[in-house]
Amino acid sequence: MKRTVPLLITAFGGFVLIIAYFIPATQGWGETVAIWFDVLASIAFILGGANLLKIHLKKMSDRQSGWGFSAVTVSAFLITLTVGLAKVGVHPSLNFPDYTWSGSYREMGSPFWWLYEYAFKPLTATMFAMLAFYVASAAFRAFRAKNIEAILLLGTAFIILLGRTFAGVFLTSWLPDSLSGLRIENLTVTIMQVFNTAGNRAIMIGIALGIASTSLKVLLGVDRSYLGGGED
Amino acid sequence: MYDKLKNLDRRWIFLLMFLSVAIPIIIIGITGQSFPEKPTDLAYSTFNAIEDLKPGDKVLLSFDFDPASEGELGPMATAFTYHCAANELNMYFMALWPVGPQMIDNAIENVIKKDFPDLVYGEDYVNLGFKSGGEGVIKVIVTDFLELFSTDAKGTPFNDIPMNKEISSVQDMDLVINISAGSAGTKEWVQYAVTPYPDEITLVAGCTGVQAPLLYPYIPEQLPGLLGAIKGAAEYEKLVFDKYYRDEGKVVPGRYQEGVRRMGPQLVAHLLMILLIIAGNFIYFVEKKRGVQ
Amino acid sequence: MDRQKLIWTVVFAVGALGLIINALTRDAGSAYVKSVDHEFALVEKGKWVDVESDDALDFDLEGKERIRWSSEEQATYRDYQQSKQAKSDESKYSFSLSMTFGIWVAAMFTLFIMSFLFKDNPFYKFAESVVVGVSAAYWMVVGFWDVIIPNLFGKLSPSFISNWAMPGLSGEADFWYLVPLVLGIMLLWRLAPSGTWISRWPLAFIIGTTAGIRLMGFIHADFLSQIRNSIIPLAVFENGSFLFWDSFLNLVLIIGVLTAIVYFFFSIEHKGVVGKTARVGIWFLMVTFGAAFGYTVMGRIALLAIRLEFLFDDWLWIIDPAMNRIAGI
Amino acid sequence: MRKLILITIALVIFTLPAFGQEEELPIVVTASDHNWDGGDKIDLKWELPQDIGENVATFKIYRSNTTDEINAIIKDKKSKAVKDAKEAVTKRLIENAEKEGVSKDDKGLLQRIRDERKSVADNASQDITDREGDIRAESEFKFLTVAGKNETTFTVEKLEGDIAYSFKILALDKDGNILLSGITDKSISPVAQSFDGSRFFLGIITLILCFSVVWFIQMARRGKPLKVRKIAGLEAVDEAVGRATEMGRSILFVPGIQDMNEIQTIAGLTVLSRVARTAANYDATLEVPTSRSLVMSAARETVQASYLSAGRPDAFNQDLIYYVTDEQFGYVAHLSGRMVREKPAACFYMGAFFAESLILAETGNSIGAIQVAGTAMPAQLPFFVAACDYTLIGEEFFAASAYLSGEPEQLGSLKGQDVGKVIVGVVMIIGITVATIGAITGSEAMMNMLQFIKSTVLG
Repeated sequence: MKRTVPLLITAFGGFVLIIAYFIPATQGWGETVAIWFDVLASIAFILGGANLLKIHLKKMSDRQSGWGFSAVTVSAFLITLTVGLAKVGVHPSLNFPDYTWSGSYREMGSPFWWLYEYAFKPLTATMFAMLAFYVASAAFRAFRAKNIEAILLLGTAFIILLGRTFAGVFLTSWLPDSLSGLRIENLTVTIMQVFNTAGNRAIMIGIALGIASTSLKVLLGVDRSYLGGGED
Repeated sequence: MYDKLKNLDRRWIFLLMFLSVAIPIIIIGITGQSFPEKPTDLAYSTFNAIEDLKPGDKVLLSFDFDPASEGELGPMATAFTYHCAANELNMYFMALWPVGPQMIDNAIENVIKKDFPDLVYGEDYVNLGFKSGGEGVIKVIVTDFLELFSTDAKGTPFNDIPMNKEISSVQDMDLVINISAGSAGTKEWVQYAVTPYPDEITLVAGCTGVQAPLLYPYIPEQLPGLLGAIKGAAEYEKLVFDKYYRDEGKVVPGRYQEGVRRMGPQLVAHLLMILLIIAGNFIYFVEKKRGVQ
Repeated sequence: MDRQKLIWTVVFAVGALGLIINALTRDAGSAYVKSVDHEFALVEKGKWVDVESDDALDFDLEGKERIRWSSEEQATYRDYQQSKQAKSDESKYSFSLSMTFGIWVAAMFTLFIMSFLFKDNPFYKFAESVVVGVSAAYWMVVGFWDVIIPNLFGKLSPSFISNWAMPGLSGEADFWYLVPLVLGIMLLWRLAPSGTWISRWPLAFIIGTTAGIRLMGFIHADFLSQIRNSIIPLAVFENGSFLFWDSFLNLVLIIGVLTAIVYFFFSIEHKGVVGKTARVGIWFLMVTFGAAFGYTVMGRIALLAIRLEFLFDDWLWIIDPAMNRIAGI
Repeated sequence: MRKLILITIALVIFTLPAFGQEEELPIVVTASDHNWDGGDKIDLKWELPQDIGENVATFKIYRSNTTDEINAIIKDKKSKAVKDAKEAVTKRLIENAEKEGVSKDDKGLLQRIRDERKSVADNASQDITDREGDIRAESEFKFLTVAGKNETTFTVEKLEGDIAYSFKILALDKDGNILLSGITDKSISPVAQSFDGSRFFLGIITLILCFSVVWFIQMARRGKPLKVRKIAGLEAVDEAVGRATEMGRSILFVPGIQDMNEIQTIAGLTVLSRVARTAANYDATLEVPTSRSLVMSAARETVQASYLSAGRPDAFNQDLIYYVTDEQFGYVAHLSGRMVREKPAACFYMGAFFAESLILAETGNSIGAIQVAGTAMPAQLPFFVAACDYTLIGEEFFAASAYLSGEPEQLGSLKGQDVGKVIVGVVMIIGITVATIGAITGSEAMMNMLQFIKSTVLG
């Protein structure tokens, strides 16, 4: 019951979809299931949210170090959730003025929009922008010309970095048209279209095979680690 | 020198990076001057893909990105929208990312409302809004829009929109333009729209620097045109706004120069990166030498 | 109070002072809005028309029930100034406290996150707590309004949903969507005191279907199409003449793909011929990685650029590339 | 003189068909269902009476509109007519009012506008209703496309299964005059087949791949030793866990930021099960923050199972496997903060990663943790390669789960993958040879063969 049934469900669901892929009438099933997945994922939010609250409320009640920050998290969470679900400050859609709930929860000027625009957006975007700094320190620390492999990686990075700016164009613009292939901007394109394409194709083919066999292992029940313990 | 570098606190590197981006921004921002651009072939093929369309042709613009990558993709979105509007194409906007609709609204606000005020919503352009499901959405709409897009972003039933009468699926589009920051994005469009319908669907795309290398394998068969990162944006901006402004002796408004402008900090920062790599290797080789002795 | 603390306090104090002066003297960081009025009249049962619209002319609006509200649109400082000079007594443009506050909050959060580069500190911890709370809730709200409502309840009972949330919605009830509903309930059974193992069933369903979809999807889209794209002639001709360079590039491409695939071979140890081939394969992979690195760097720097532009443009008003404040094109 | 007569006669004979009645020499149009499709295509074939085939320039192909389509057309015409009429009258009245200096809000004016709009609207719609018959007649067929003079077949696509269609073909000369026309004698609706023929070869290839994987797994089960090469970085997994235990610090496992509908996440969980088992044996603390609720659930199952199999179910604490937020950078903000504070001794990044890869790797590096990464996201590989101690590249990452499971049968799947690579090599080499020979000799046969390989076999 606890392990056998799930294994059967897995195998059945998977193989049905594989066969469906070849039958014109059922080729749409994959999409339907994809939509179902989104529904499930959205329902699962309840699990995640409950867990989030549980952890932080626990911290607060135990007065663990930094419980104040847990309080911040919890209040931010609850406020956003409330204004979003209740569509606070949202006007009806212009096509249905008499339907109070018909407006978009993202409507400009609503509290939810405000939280998105002035908290969510700057925070995530800045976190993303931090990469510029980490890229720099990584370049300084990790890109050492230890062997041919490393040198190739470095060299390519060099050419791309140059070729994707005005500097590269400037540096090699003196080359005669007969050698225009060596102009850095053209070199960049060649690298991207030949070497990079070759490498990526191999990686993609490999990944496709890896995914295929991993999927198969899952379907055949060879790999069942995700199913958890408990007697069969 | 060596010891200084060796025990260099990485915060100094952070500071350098900060300055090499901040200073150019301020200088360019105040003077309005930036470096020239020289478009590459890919930028040209993207540009031509739109140039070759006739007025009234149908273009699907899928804005699959969010504010996190607006820095790179915002300029492309603006330039694409301007180019389509200037060529009198019918624009169908949609998004596979939840915040995509806001990106669409920005494009409509900054380009259509400002420079093409006579375009009519629902007749010249429509915002179909966001649908969740990523690649699943693509798979469905390549054969049928209505199945998922029962209404547009404003909640108007799909078929009540005049320009929607001419389309039933993505295959009816004369061109698909995708601006993507990841998954679901250009890769998915290639996999699930272009691969199954190579003759019906033509796709050009603008993508973040991270994605660009992954997309080159699809060029040119499945992906005739691709704008990579801010550089791609700058090149495309140059092509588009040279045609509609400089060639007519007009000055290009600042809001259409974002890409070109951001190439300034790019240049300085790239040079810094190269210096850092060199410095790093300087340490490495000194170490090796001392190791030998 | 040790020296370090003192220095920091001074730095912060000076900074804050500067900001305040900048804000007071130049309105820096202030935001403005344009108010837009909407008015609808109930002309016949269940039919509301926008009083400004053409359709409204079909009806006598006298004493009809009305719905009114006014929403806000973002406006620039320039619009605001111009309308002020125009001296129009009921100007639609006005100063927005909430958005001004918002800009300052956003700027602060930006700085808080960046402060982490110096070292972990309470400001960062605060920003971190906020972003976790807000974003978790944000995605839940998105999931509710964009997935649960239209794709679950909207399918199970369109009439119910179209009665309040999505008036535009139409169509027949699709009871296949009971499947995700039931699976969802099983999933939530985890929260129940006993029988939590039932929640493995939906997981099994998800994993199984995923495996099925990906298996076909990747073999079809990636595996086959990548082979197809790699089938290219090693001798390229253009209207009769042999193109050496293109042919050569094609050759390199093919060699790259094949050798790199050899690198991924698991059956054979990387020794002898195989080892050498695999080595060439790795070289191609390394070039690929180098390219990926170069491109990624570009993107990251652009991201930093736009954050700084936000600080300098929207908040401090040092630069104004989009001409939002000074009159211009 | 005789010449002249001859010429005149010739001219007359040649130009006759142009004036001839369409009915006289109709085109024979036959429609048949398109094979191996999903029931949305129909094949058309048509023949001309030989004698006048010469001056046909193009064919126009039409399909019958369904009743709904016709009704829709009429509805559109109606609404458009009404709209235009109303707009026209409103414009006129307003302009007059302006001339006479009457205000726009004048009751009388509004009243008049209302009445006139109503009457013109009624007239307009009535007019359409009267002409409905003609409209139906003229919109009986829908133009599909134009075919060249030499073509005699066309496949109509995007048709609906339950509707009976009939098709019309017009033959036009270069000036666009209709020479001939023909309509299918009986209407037909497309039929869905039980197998998608276009995916025949895909099926074959899939079968070969799956079969080879299964076969090698069976071999392994029968205890036949399978030789597979070592992958650097796998030993590192145990080593890292061990070190964490010595230092008495925790282990951080990040299963990527994608949900359970991503194979990489599943592969990541497989690695997690091994890490968890080792951790359980060493009695080290294992922390798994996730960015998706479903992944949290699955990860808990996985880790619990490992602790069970390690014989220490009591040591399993499910609160160490927790959900943070779905937002990529919210998740990263939390992780990097946590890393700096908790200073885990070992960090595993196994799953689908995007931009966050470098933030994690660099932060992990700054706190001096052993880092092992595995992902199939090519864009992130360089950063993991650069900043982590060991990285499982693409396919290696999927292979890792097989290696780490320690079950020989799982290694069989790797052999199966290799068969796949052999297929790639063979197909590519054949294809390239064909393409090259074709390019050099320019032989028709080779080109067709290439076409077959590219669009049919690999289509």
